[in-house]
Amino acid sequence: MSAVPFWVELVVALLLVCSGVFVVIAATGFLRFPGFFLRMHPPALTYTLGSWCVALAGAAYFSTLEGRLALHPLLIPLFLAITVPVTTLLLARVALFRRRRAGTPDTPPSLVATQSSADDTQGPP
Amino acid sequence: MSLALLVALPFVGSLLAALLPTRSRTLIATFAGAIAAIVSVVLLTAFPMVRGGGVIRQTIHWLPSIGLDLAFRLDGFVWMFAVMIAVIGVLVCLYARYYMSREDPAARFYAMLLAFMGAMLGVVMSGNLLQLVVFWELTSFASFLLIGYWYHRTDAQRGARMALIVTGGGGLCLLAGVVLLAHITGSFQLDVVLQSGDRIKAHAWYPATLALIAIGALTKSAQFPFHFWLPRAMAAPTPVSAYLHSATMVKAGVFVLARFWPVLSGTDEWFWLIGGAGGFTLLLGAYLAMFQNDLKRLLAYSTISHLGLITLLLGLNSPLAAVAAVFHIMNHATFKASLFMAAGIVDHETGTRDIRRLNGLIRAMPRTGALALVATAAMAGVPLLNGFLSKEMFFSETVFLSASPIIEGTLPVLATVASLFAVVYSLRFGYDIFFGPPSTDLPRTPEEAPRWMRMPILFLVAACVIVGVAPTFAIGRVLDAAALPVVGGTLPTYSLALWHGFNLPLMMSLVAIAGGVVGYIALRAAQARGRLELPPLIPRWNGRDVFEATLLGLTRGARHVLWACSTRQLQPQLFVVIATTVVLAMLAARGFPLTWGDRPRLEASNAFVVLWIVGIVCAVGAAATAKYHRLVAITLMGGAGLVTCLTFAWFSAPDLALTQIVVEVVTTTLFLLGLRWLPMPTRKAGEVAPLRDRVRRARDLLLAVIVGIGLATLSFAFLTRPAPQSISPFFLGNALPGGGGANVVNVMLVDFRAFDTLGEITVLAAVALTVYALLRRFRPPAESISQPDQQRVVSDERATDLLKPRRADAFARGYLLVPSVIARLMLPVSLVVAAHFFLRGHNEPGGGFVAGLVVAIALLMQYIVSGTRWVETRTRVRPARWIAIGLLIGAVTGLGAIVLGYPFLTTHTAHATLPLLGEVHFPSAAFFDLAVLGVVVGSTLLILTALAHQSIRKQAPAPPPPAMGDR
Amino acid sequence: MTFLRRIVPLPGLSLALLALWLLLARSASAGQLALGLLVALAIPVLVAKFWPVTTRVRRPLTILRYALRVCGDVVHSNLVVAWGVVRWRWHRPAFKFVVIPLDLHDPVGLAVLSMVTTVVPGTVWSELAVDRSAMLLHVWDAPDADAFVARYKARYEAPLREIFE
Amino acid sequence: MEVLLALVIGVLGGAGVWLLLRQRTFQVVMGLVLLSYAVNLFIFSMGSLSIDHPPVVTPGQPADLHHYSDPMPQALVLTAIVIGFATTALFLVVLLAARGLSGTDHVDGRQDPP
Amino acid sequence: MSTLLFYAIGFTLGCYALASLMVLVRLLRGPRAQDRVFALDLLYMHAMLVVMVTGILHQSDVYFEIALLIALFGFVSSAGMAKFILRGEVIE
Amino acid sequence: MNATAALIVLPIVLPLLAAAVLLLIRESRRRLGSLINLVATFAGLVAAMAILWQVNRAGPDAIAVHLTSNWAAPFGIALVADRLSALMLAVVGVVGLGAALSAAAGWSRTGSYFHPLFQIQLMGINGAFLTGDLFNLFVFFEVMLAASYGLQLHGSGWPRVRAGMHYIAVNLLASSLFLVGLAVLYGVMGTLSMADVAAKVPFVPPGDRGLLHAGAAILAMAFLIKAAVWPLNAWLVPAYTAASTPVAALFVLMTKVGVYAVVRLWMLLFPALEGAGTQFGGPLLLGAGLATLAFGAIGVLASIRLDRIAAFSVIVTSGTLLASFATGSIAAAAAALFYLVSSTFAVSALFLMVEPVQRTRSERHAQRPVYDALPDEDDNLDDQQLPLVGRAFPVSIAALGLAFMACSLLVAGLPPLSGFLSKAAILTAIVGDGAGDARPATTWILMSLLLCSSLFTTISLVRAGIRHFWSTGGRFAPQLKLVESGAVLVLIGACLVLTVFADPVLRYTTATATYLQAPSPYVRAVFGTPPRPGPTTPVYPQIEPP
Ligand code: NA
Ligand code: NA
Repeated sequence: MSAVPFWVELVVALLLVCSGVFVVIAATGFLRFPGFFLRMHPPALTYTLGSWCVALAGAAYFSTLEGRLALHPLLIPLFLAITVPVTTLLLARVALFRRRRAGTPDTPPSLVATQSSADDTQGPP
Repeated sequence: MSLALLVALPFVGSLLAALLPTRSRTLIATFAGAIAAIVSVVLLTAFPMVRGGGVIRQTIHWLPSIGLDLAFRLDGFVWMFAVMIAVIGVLVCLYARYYMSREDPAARFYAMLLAFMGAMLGVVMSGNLLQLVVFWELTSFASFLLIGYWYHRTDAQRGARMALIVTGGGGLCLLAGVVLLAHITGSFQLDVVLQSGDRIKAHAWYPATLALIAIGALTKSAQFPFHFWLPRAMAAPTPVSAYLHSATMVKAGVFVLARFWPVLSGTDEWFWLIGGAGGFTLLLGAYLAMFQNDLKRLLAYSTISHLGLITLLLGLNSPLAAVAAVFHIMNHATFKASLFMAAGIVDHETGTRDIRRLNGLIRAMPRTGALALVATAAMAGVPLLNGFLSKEMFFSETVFLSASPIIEGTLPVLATVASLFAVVYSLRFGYDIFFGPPSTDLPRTPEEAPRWMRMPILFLVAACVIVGVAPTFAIGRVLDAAALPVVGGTLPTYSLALWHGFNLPLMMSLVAIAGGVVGYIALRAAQARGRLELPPLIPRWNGRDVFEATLLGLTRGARHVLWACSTRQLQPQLFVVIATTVVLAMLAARGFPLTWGDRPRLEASNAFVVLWIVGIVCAVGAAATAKYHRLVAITLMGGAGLVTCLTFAWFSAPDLALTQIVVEVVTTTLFLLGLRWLPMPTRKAGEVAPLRDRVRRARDLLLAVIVGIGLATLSFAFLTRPAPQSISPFFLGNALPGGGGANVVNVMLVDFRAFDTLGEITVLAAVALTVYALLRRFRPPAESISQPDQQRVVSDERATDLLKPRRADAFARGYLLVPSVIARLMLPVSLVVAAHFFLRGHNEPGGGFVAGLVVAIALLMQYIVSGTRWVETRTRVRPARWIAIGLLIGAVTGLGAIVLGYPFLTTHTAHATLPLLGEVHFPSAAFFDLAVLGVVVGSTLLILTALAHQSIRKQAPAPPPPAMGDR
Repeated sequence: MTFLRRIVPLPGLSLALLALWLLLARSASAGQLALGLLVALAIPVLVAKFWPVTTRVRRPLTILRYALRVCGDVVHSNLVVAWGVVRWRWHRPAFKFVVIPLDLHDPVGLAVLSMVTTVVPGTVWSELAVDRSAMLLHVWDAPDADAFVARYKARYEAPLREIFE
Repeated sequence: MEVLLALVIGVLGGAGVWLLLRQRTFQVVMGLVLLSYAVNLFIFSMGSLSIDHPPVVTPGQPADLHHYSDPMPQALVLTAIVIGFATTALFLVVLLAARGLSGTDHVDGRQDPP
Repeated sequence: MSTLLFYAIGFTLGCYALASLMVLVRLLRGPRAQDRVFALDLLYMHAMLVVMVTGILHQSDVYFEIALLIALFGFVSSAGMAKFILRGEVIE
Repeated sequence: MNATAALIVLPIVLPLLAAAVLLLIRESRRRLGSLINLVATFAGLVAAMAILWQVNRAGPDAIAVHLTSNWAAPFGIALVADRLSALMLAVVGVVGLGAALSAAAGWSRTGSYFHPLFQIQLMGINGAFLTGDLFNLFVFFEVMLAASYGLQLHGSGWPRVRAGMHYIAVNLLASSLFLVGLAVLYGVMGTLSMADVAAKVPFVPPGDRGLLHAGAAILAMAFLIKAAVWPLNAWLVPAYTAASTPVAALFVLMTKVGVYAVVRLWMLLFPALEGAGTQFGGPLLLGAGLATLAFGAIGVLASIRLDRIAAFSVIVTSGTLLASFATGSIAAAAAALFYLVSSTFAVSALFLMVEPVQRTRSERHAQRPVYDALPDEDDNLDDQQLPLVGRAFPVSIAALGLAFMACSLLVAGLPPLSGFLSKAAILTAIVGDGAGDARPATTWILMSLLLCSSLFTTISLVRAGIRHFWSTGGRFAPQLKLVESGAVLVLIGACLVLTVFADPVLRYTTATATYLQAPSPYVRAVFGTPPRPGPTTPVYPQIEPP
């Protein structure tokens, strides 16, 4: 097992710290923001840079450590990118559905309605 | 002569009789009578061998380990009993042929009668006390079945049950007594026990032993306070009453008393217990007999009284009295059996047994009447009949007994009074039914009984007369032989002469007869005026009522105890289990102070401290929300599971972390699938829990906290201790060289402890099959049958993207379009990952289990986003087949090793050198992992799809939509 | 050719799976290559009925350029949103719902679009019309909705139409 | 670390027991899950926990418990997790069936007062 | 491993833990089910990151697979929950 | 590997193979399924008998050891067939055959996957009796339980599901306790092999003994729950009575697994622990046994329905067994083992008869017993009488009645069948032992409880018998299938064999009880069996002796 040069460790450390910071910011936003849709934005930080930094750090670190190209950590952001939409899509749809059902103001009308006549966008009877 | 064969013969006969055509009574009666006759003849020829103290023995080993052998033993006393059983058996067979009706199933009757005969012979011939108990209980069963012969009658049912419970229960006491006796003497052999009289009486357990044996004997002989069953047993057919309940079975009790007389008698305990019970029963039975209106019942109480007499005689601790007892056993059997048979004829011919309705029968049936009258006289103790002789012996015993003044004073009076009563009830039996103006309102017109039906009575009455007239000639030698073993080898001098001079006993006889006549006239007069229909002076409750009430009370009490000591509710059960565990663990560890170990503490990680706090909060939150906020609870449970997974990962258990995470995903999905069928609970507004609930909650909380503290303490104790002298280094050292894998945990699963894994996948399979089977019969709750609320409000499909994925289109539509595409893109990826985990498992974290769950989750995702129909038109997942093949592979892999001569599941590695790839190792453990994979995929999918199928099975039409869009 | 088709029904997928295998195995030894080939050939056959990509995917260069652009946007948007979170107390962004009329109808294309939308912070895919004619986005900061729609369509949807249609 | 881990086990176990004693079937099944977490961690904690010593044999390291964490409890927990999963699934389905047959989710099938 | 990287890792892990704590607050507070589900999903992400960083900390590759599994399947539970909230059943 | 060692995996593997094959055939092929089930069960019985014969032949300390996966003890999982295991296997074989026959009469049709679950249940029970490893014992407990859950619920319906839910909940809790106890034992001793545990117990340092005792107690709890010890047995009666006929008959075996585990644990741990503190276990177990016996007897007395009587008889059996074992006398333990065999067959047969007997009645549910209202004072015999003409029993009822009588005698422990012999043996043993005993009171209590249980069982069974066979109301001659008669016949026949050959059986159990006094032969046998040198050669590290 080869030793890891300091500059690599420095880069890795920076990436990790970066990830930590982004994740904390994301969590802060998620905790503080009012309204569900607003709260849905910050977690994207975690899904993206939060994981990308760690994956890059891992790839860099293990590549140096093992002396060969170790790209497998990058699979994780890739898979995340593919799978995360499922949850967010569904959850956003949930929020819309429930807001419309409850008649919450400032809720966009059903998309179908925008395509057809305005009559369909009635409130609850 | 084989005694065992002699005992076995009636049993064999019983079996054969049961197989004969049930209605051919002549054939069966002849057969049964022949058996009894053979036994009688064989026995009679054996008399010379048992005279003067001779004993015939035969032993067959059965269970020598506990001292139970089939030991048969025939001495004079036994001979007398056995002859009685056999000869009266012949007579009863003959009598019953005419008594039983053409429709009665004769096979059953005679089969049971023969079985009883065998059992009774077994009782008397037993040379082993345990064997005695065996046959003793057999007589109880035979009696039960015979009393219940006419089982459709409630009196038969009740009488049979009562007889069995009383005598059977007594038999259990006898068993206990016999066991104690054997413990004292060191043997169950009667011969040994009969030699150990002094030792027994000196032993501390003598009173207990005596009491237990006495209970056995007194119940069987219907002695006070157990006398009540005998009158109820009269529901049996009369031949049975004559045979079992007067002549033989009820004598088993006095037989045992007489049998143990040499070793148990001679003490005050014996005198008071046996003599007391006998004396009281003598009086009570006679007294009650006077007031009976039912012929058989009168005879039953008379039997009780006479058995009391025999018991009293045995209880007097005098050899002469014992001889008298033996004599009276014979005499009573002869006259009472004949009386029962006569009563049976009367009943048979007239259709009733009510003394008040029966009058003047002597005209209709003079011969039967004459015989009955002679027998009655014998019962009353009229001179020149056998009853008189034994009664005289009894009287003289009471007179010449030397005991305390009170006893010396009261006993003769008691004897005279009892005898007086006997005269009264004998008159009631004899005079009341045979004399006076003939009755006219009888159910049937009486006629003389058939000749052969009278023959048995004639035979017995003749015996009464012959013995009564010429006792020494007729019976002297038999009595000598019979009494000798009872008194223990030294016969007292006694005289069987008719005339002993004008002495006190004769006076007592005369007083009794005269008083009896007077008493009878007085009673008749009183009853004519409608008084004394029921016995006066006796409390309204009697033994039978007490018995029934006791039984009822016992059962009710038992129910109450059960109700108090058990529960049909789950919560108390679980509480008791947990609380008991806590208490037991503390008790067990008591006396050993708990200490912490000195292992170097783990390096602290702040991040983990925080994460564990997250876990703790999640756990507590899940506990708090599970009642009303199920989804929240599931979410929090997921959080707790995640922290568990992280803990595994942190503490060097990657395999566990992998498994935990996939299991977590599947479990959550499972809960969600289930939640569909659990309607949401709602908290009622302003609901305040009643005090009881709050108390219970506090109690549960306390227990939960104690368990938590206990678990934490235990785990802390181990966390701080150094590692034990574990066997684990072996695994670490052998995984690679021996198991062919670097991942020790996986090698353990597929090699070292593969047997565990085989069991584990079997569990999974069994659970999956169970779930499937249960859901096949699933009936959803009423409020869940219709579509969920969310779907009802959006059921207009043109207006919304919230569509049911119900058609097998190329793509799911609406809001599921994108998720379904993504899920399908991920399917091959997941399979590659599964293959990756499967193949690397042996050397790196992974393995068949994780791989299987990955496959299952990938497929599950298809179900979620595309719907059941869509998935199942594209592929036929046959989960049961996956399971079957998995199990088969597992078992066959294991057996393969056996075929090669190695133990089950031994791993073999095939080495091959392939071009391009070089040397390839292929361990058979991989097959085993394949088995795991198959079962995991199959089981998981079977469970999940079985649940999922409920949704498409119950598709109730939706109510009309309230609005469009998402409303 | 048909024979090859039958063995390798989805060559692109097979290639991707092979790459995935080698990445997971962290080795490109002969043994792993063989195993990877096996897996990459077998799995497409197993999942062929489930495979969603029905159209032929063209223009690898466009794909690459698109990917790089998305990556750049991700980093940029990350900073934007992060900054937005930090100064939340003093400044509120112009968050709102925006309806995007869609020209892209290919399911796989739409899926990719949803991935992109999700990956790029500041946009949340909220609803898709049942006829795929429009979608609803929640946007973190879009002072001018029409401008946002135009930019979004040009930047993310158009290349996908090129690739998938 | 040890104290806190012990605390986690205790809390998980306590919460599980508390739920086990509740009267709604759903609470009971949740209790079983939490209890199984606790038990799994408890078994795991028997094996002289160590950080960064996964029981994957590395050539050159001595095969002892100082260089590897104890594989035995891990193997046991693995089996226990699987069995716990199976039994949880079973209990869940049974409570569904009970709910359907009795119309209530009380553990004894008792009807709630209206 | 240099002290720098060691502390950086410690810092990062601490950040993740802190973030988890915040997300937990959201999980407990809600207010709606979708918030909680989202919070759980984020917890999964944090767990995945923790595992990855732990791998770097221990210079060990065995942690990667755990993270991979979370990345691949962590969404399944939250997606299932979302679908449940939206439709009342997970598999239709 | 010798033939016996190879033989002893069969009771586990045969059912597993059969289950797999049964899963492969279509569910619609009922007859084939029944046939496979029967053949497999019978083969299991033959294997069990062969093991019993081998073990008995080979002398007093005969123990066959099978090192699964070819790893020596204590590292691998050893299967150990000693006298106790062999006896239990034989019991399983016979009861299994009875239950399988009964199932073939059509019971399997009331739900899905009956046969595979049945075989898995057999596998679990056999495995529990054979394994020499504590964790493997847990696994086989779970196999047995998992299958039993399925079988108990077989046919569904509210009573079954309700009882099943309680049964499952309690047993899942018990499984957790098992795991905790197991973990503590491992934490203290670092091993799970029973033989190794026995060998290491004496050397546990004093500082760890408290933990060891607590662990053993928690472990014992798991077993005592299975053994249906009062007050941990409220689940049993509802679960057993709700189960279908063959299932209930099979379940009689499961409490014996609990008793077996207690005895096994006792044999391994107690000889060494006794020095440390006699307060550990003995009197507690005796008390628990007595309480269970009393509870069971009371339950029998309180029961009207035949299935409840049978279920409480199961509890009576457990109580009798535990109390007898806890007296510490070899003779009592030997007698108890004899009793175990006999009562298992008998109660199983009783369960098999419940449903056919109920078929004789027109009403589905039991009437209140006749005695509930006291009869009037001396009702005159001429009134209310039905004609004094007997009724013949139809053949089927006569056969049922005979079987019922035999069953009653066996269950109540009345002469002359094996039930009596075993009870008499217990009585003789405890009385013989009680003379020199320091606690004669318990001897007397046990003795009276044994007799009371017999009496109560007699009362209850007579009541039930009268109600079913002597009922005055509409009674039907039930259609008895050959197989279900065969099922009862197998079990009662086995009891008859036990009765006739009581002495060899009691000699066997005496040898077993003597053997159970000390773990050393067991330990020696397990450690003395080398793995077969072969494909791999293990590297034995130096483990310092404690
Ligand atoms: Na986004
Ligand atoms: Na039943």
